[in-house]
Amino acid sequence: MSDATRPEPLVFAPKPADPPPPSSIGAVGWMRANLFSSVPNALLTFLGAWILYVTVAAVLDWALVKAVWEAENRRQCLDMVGRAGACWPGVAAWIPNLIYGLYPKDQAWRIDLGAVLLVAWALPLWLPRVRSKVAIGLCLVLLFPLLASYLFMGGAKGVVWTAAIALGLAAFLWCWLTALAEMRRGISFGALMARLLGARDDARAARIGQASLLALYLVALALVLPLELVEVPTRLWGGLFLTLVISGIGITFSLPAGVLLALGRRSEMPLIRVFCVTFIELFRSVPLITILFMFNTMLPLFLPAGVEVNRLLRAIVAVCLFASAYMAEIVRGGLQAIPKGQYEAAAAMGLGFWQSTGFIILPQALRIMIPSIVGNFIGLFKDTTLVSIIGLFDLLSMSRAVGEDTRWLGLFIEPFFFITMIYFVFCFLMSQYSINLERRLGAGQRR
Amino acid sequence: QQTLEQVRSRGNLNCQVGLPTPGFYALAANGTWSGMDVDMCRAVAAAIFNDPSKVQYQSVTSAVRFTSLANGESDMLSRTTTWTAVRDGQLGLEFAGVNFYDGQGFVVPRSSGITSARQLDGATVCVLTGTTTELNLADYFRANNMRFTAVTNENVNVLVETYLGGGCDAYTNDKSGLAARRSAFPTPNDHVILPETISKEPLGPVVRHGDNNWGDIVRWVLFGMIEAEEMGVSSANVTQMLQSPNPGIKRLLGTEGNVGQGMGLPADFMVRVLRHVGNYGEVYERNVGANTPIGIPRERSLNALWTNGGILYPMPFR
Amino acid sequence: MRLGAFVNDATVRAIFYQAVTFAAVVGLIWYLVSNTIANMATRGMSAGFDFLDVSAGFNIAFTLIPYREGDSYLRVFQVGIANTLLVAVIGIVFASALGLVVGLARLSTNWLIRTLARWYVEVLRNTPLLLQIIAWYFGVFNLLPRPRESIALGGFMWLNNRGAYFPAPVPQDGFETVLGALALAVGAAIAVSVWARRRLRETGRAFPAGLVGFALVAGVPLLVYLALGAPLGWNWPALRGFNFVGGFSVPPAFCALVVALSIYTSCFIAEIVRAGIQSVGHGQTEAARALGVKPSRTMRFIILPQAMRVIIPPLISQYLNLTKNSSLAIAIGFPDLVSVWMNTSLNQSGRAIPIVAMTMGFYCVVSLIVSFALNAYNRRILLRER
Amino acid sequence: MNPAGRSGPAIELVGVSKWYGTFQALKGIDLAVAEGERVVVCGPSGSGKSTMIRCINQLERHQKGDIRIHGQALCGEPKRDAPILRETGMVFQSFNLFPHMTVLENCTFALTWVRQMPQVEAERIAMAHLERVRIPEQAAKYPLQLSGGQQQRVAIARALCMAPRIMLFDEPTSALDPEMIKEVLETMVELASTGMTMVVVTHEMGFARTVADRVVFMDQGEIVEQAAPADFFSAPRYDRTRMFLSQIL
Amino acid sequence: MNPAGRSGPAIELVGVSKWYGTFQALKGIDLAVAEGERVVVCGPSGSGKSTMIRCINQLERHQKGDIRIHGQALCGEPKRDAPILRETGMVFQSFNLFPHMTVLENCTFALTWVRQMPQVEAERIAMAHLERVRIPEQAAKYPLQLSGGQQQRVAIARALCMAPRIMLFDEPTSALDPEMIKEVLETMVELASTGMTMVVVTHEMGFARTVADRVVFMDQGEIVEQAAPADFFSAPRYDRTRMFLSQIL
Ligand SMILES: Nc1ncnc2c1ncn2[C@@H]1O[C@H](COP(=O)(O)OP(=O)(O)OP(=O)(O)O)[C@@H](O)[C@H]1O
Ligand SMILES: Nc1ncnc2c1ncn2[C@@H]1O[C@H](COP(=O)(O)OP(=O)(O)OP(=O)(O)O)[C@@H](O)[C@H]1O
Ligand SMILES: [Mg+2]
Ligand SMILES: [Mg+2]
Repeated sequence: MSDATRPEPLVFAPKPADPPPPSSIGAVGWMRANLFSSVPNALLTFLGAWILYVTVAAVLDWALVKAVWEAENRRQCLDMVGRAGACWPGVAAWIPNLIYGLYPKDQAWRIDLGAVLLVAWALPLWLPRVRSKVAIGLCLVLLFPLLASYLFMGGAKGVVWTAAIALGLAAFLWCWLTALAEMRRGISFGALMARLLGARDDARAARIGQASLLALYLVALALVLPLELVEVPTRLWGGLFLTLVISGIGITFSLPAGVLLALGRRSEMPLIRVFCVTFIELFRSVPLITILFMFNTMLPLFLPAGVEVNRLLRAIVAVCLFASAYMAEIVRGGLQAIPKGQYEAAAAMGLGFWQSTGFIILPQALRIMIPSIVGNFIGLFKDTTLVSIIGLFDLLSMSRAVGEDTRWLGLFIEPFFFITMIYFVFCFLMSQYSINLERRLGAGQRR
Repeated sequence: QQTLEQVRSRGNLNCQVGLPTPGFYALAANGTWSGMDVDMCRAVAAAIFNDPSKVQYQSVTSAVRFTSLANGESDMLSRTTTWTAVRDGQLGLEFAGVNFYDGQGFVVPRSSGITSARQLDGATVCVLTGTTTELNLADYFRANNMRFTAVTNENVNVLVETYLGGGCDAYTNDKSGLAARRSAFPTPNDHVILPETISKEPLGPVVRHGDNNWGDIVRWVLFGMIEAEEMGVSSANVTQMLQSPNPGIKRLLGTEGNVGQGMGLPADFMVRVLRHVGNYGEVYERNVGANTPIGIPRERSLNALWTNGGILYPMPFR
Repeated sequence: MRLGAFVNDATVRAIFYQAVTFAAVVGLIWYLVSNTIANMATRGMSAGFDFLDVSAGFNIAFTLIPYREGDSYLRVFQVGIANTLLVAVIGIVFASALGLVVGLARLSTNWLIRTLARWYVEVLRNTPLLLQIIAWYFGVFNLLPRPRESIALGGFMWLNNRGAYFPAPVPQDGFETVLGALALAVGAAIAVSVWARRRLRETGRAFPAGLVGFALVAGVPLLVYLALGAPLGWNWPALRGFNFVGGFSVPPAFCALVVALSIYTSCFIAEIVRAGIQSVGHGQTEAARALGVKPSRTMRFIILPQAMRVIIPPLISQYLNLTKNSSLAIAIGFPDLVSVWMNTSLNQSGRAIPIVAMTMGFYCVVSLIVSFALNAYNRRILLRER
Repeated sequence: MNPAGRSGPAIELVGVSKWYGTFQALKGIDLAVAEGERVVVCGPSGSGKSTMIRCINQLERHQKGDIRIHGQALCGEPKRDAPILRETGMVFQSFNLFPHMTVLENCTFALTWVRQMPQVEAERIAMAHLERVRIPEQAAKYPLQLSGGQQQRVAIARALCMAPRIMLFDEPTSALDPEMIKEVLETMVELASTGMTMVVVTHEMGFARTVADRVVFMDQGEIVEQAAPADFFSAPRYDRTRMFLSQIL
Repeated sequence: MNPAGRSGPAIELVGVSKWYGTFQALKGIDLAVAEGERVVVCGPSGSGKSTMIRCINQLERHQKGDIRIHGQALCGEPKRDAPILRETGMVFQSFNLFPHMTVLENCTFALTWVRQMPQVEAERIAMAHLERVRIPEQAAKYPLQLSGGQQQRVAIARALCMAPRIMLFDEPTSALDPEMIKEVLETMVELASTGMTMVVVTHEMGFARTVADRVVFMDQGEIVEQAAPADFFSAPRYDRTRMFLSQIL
């Protein structure tokens, strides 16, 4: 059939779109669809609004409207508003303690510096065009503690510790130099040095790269050697700082331990499997508080007479073991999500067990696990409140000490409210971050 | 000598106190400790180092205080601990004396109209757990054939809040604590402390069992402080008193004889204690006396000197 | 044989690794045990269970099973377990109900309800449970009126800041007969529902089996009860002296604990329920609607059965979490196992090792039982899948 | 045009408009499908085919215009529309079988719970329809154990069990592999031969040629043109239609 | 028969048996593949084709019989078999690329970690092979950003990078859409023309006809018949083979 026999086609002109009926758009439409779509729905709306009003208004009234902002001691607050409004000056006076614990306040800059270092170290992970993010992240997790431990504890540093601190500092410098080099030139720090020094061949470039790392280490060592910090015993650590230290160590330790336990649980060697399963199930089935109790009262019994284990360390050991058991289950979930074909492909290419686990399986599994890991971290962070029960001066214990201060005797609700807010803000930000990550990862999986 | 050597080589004294409690081991917003029991620690440190600040305070819950001392974490325990036979005999502890005679009492709302503990049959009582108070309370009610319901907690503030909210009819604790707590109530005058004292609570510093010398040091620092008050030696006049002809004072201040020698302390260790910390009376007035927020009057109380009608009776310093 | 081949043999290597692990674990345990024995000897502590029949001597604020100050430590242990289980069971019931409601509210078409539910979850999930328990205790239960101004609920429950009071039943002679009648009625109700289901299958006519069953279960024992002249006394709580006396009561700490645990756990359950329901594709709802099935039946027969497979495993682990979290009772002094046993008893008796071991043993047993049940369930739904 | 001899069309759409937010997905659709007529709807992706068919079944509520099924208008009130909508059965692109029920239970479920039919009777009917789509031997299996083609045939049987007088199909074959498409289309051709009213959204032009009484072509929420398949394929009137046909044939 | 002029076959299976639990998946397979020979293995589903090819590569351990690669027997001990197995490369049905590495990294990874080659050298080799399968421009992308056909070609390049003398393919095209099958088969034909020893499990009989030196037909864990493709397709000797061919052609 040829075109000649066909009539000239009509041209299809689409109708212009009408505006939707007013009741289905705009504020009215939105309210009809979302608040008053039916009678029960409308009732629910009123109920919800009422609940919202009652709770929020009561809290605001106490915490802001009727609150006392300036007073010498609690008696003055009580004389002004009784207990109808919050008495904030007591909390304000204790804020340094709530944050740093009994850490000597003239040394508190060390904690601040530690926090700044941590943030600065993590910053390149969010910068675009930085390629060595994995290396920087690993450095951060593994080597930041070296630097931070001395910064926070201070005291005499032996040869080994000095070397370790210098390693931490060198790693920090390397991370930033690499990040800068990659952002400006798109090449790593070593390669940049090689290029600046005009290396002619690859072997020479590699050698220059190594030499520059060594030089960096020497620089760091030179910086560290004259550094002298007063010792601050861990029993003075407390407040938010302590809470962060415990949960931070808990998470960094539990990740590798959890990986090992999870691999052990999947191992084909029955004894190792049994050991890992027993450990995981035992620690997962009892409350953290009993583990803390046990370590607090029994660890000294377990160790030879005279060996004294720092109380903070005991709590940290308990938290680490507990967190590892949970992490092991998360990792197991991640490992299970990796298709068998990945193992087979790795085996077919001649990779051994540790190579295929370390380079093929774990990187993929970890990526899937990130949201759960963040979730675990939130849980751990909240659980650190339990160390107050064994008498460590974490945020919660510190908030109780406010009410034992002779000036603020009995001030109990306000510091409590204050630290609840701190916990909420931290946990909420983390959970939002994890939800975000989950969404991004989900999008990545769908190409 | 073991503990003393450890303390000397460490360069400071590990002194265990409790969770902050006004008057006895209070923590201020600037992070410093003060109080009766804290001064006990400072006195021992002063005796050893001539520097009362060489103390590391360990603040531990009452639940683990004895373990923490027994396993060597702390050198002495100075935290309103009641001297009982079981503790002294079975827990591997040694009581070094009494620095405060206390007794358990009750506080009730004035509006309840209660004037005697005998009227508390059927009441709900707020009581600290893990302490002798908990056991005394049960004993008292059983002995008087009365019934009660206990509201227990480890945290005094929780109990006080519960009491103030009406969650219990009475709050019981050592009377020293009751007065201080009452003073911090929104309306102190609406509450009364009942006259009964239902237990004997001799509170004092504790050391590990087995190191007698260390026990002697703590004990005689304590006795020395009381003796000093009895003899009228205080931080203000201790320098002049070095010239005092009184043989008792001379022995106390080490200008004659050498009491400290046997314990591994210098002869003038009490001079150091008195200069830096003061005598018992000063410590008392500074921390819990009538002019402090705690406000426990001393006259005619058990904690007055035996010469003033109390039972503070230091062993002779010779 | 050549050593190299020996070392390279996978089986030999596996045995070697296992032997090393085994030796390390056994060595560690031996080391710890020997240290402990030595330490206990020097401190004059004893590890035996002989203290269990010693009189404990302290008062316990709330006991589900009878207890007096003179009772033994073993009894204290039992009291602790009973209290913990009570909190766990009641908490689980409330948490599930609340979690379901909030989970459904998260999916509501009403924006305000959806948003409120979201913030309910966000706020409560992101603050430590310990703080929440304390907050409930002081923020609500300690603020209830004093005994004299108790809130009377329906004339059989009183609420004040000392707790909640109910009348306690006191069975008298002949009450066994009523119980027997109850058992018979339950049997009859089951028979009716079986018959009704068969009738529905065969004739398509529904029979109100639920209603009839309820009438049977409620009515028959009631008739027998009345016929026998009401052989059940009630111990009514009465305001005498300081407080209500008699009846059955739970202290405010219990209420605060149960409420806090239920609410905290309900956030996690809500998220599980939501995820479970969302895991059932929208297509299922549409297909059911296209067949003319009512929304309520769609939920019951189509959505929930499918969502359940996704919901059950994490739900069970939340139940376990709730049970474990009940140990935070210590913060407000409710005498659960950890508080009354691992804290008070340990303190007063000083027997750290047996007490810690018994506490952990209890939690392990609970967790093992639940895990077995869960695995059995998982196997069953796996079978149904294919 | 009206084989069953009844008065009025089986489905009638008058000026039906539908908005998603401010986006107008249907722009005043007018369409009448006579009893026993077989209409194939085609058009480019996003032209509103699914939306239209889902409006007929009230899975989406339209905001303007009227939809009448056998002369009875839908009012948007689920309770009152239910008896009218029982006349329609729907088959989805992604089958939407209930995976936790066997094939037989899938088919009897609505019969027992909506029609209140005795189980035995329901099973008889279900088996009859499963035989009609030629998979009676799969009755005891679960949907996920079947191939895609078999699943779609179960979905058709399930819809048929409710004895609808109108069947709506929304791209019933587009999620299937080529061999399976064949078996499902054969089932549909057989069904058409029984004189059932059918509205089929599909791109299978072979099916349209053999079975359809009319082909409706949609674009941008409008019906551009409709014609008997012979005319539609040989002499489309609009340039838009021609372009579309040149692409998919 | 032996282009490389070496003695002995490239692959030799003698009486190889394999059990999964009590189920015998391979029943004493005897097969010799000469250097440079291209063998296509076909047979119904479950006949043991995959199992055989995976035994050659030791992804599954056989329990009886011997497997020799270039005359060296496999002993089942990973460490000792590793150098022998380096002679083989494998391409899977589901590609099994590493999704967290770029295409280039996928190819260089084993070179650097198994062959301990400098990165630069490895990248040079990888690019050469990516060019050979004609996707050098995709080197910096991640596998999930590629189409199935492209992914399979990357998988082939990745296997080739290790310079194996034998390539094993397990249904390399069965997860692909028709157009993509074509591009992968072309790549394989090209590869065959270089004289590489190849064992290919496939149902693509067109490929078998053009490329294979020999077609092996398996059923129920046994080799039923093997012949040059011309003979195999035109005159199968067994009825089992005939039936199979009638189904798939
Ligand atoms: N739930 C919805 N919310 C918003 N827009 C929608 C929704 N469903 C459909 N649309 C839009 O309405 C228009 C018509 O969609 P419809 O699904 O009816 O198209 P279609 O013709 O069936 O296309 P296809 O062939 O891809 O299935 C599209 O532009 C689509 O993006
Ligand atoms: N891991 C295993 N465990 C138990 N049985 C298995 C396993 N892998 C394969 N089998 C069984 O061994 C037999 C041979 O399987 P194989 O995968 O080699 O078949 P195939 O010829 O490759 O089939 P297909 O064409 O479907 O891939 C089959 O009956 C299969 O069910
Ligand atoms: Mg569509
Ligand atoms: Mg196969």
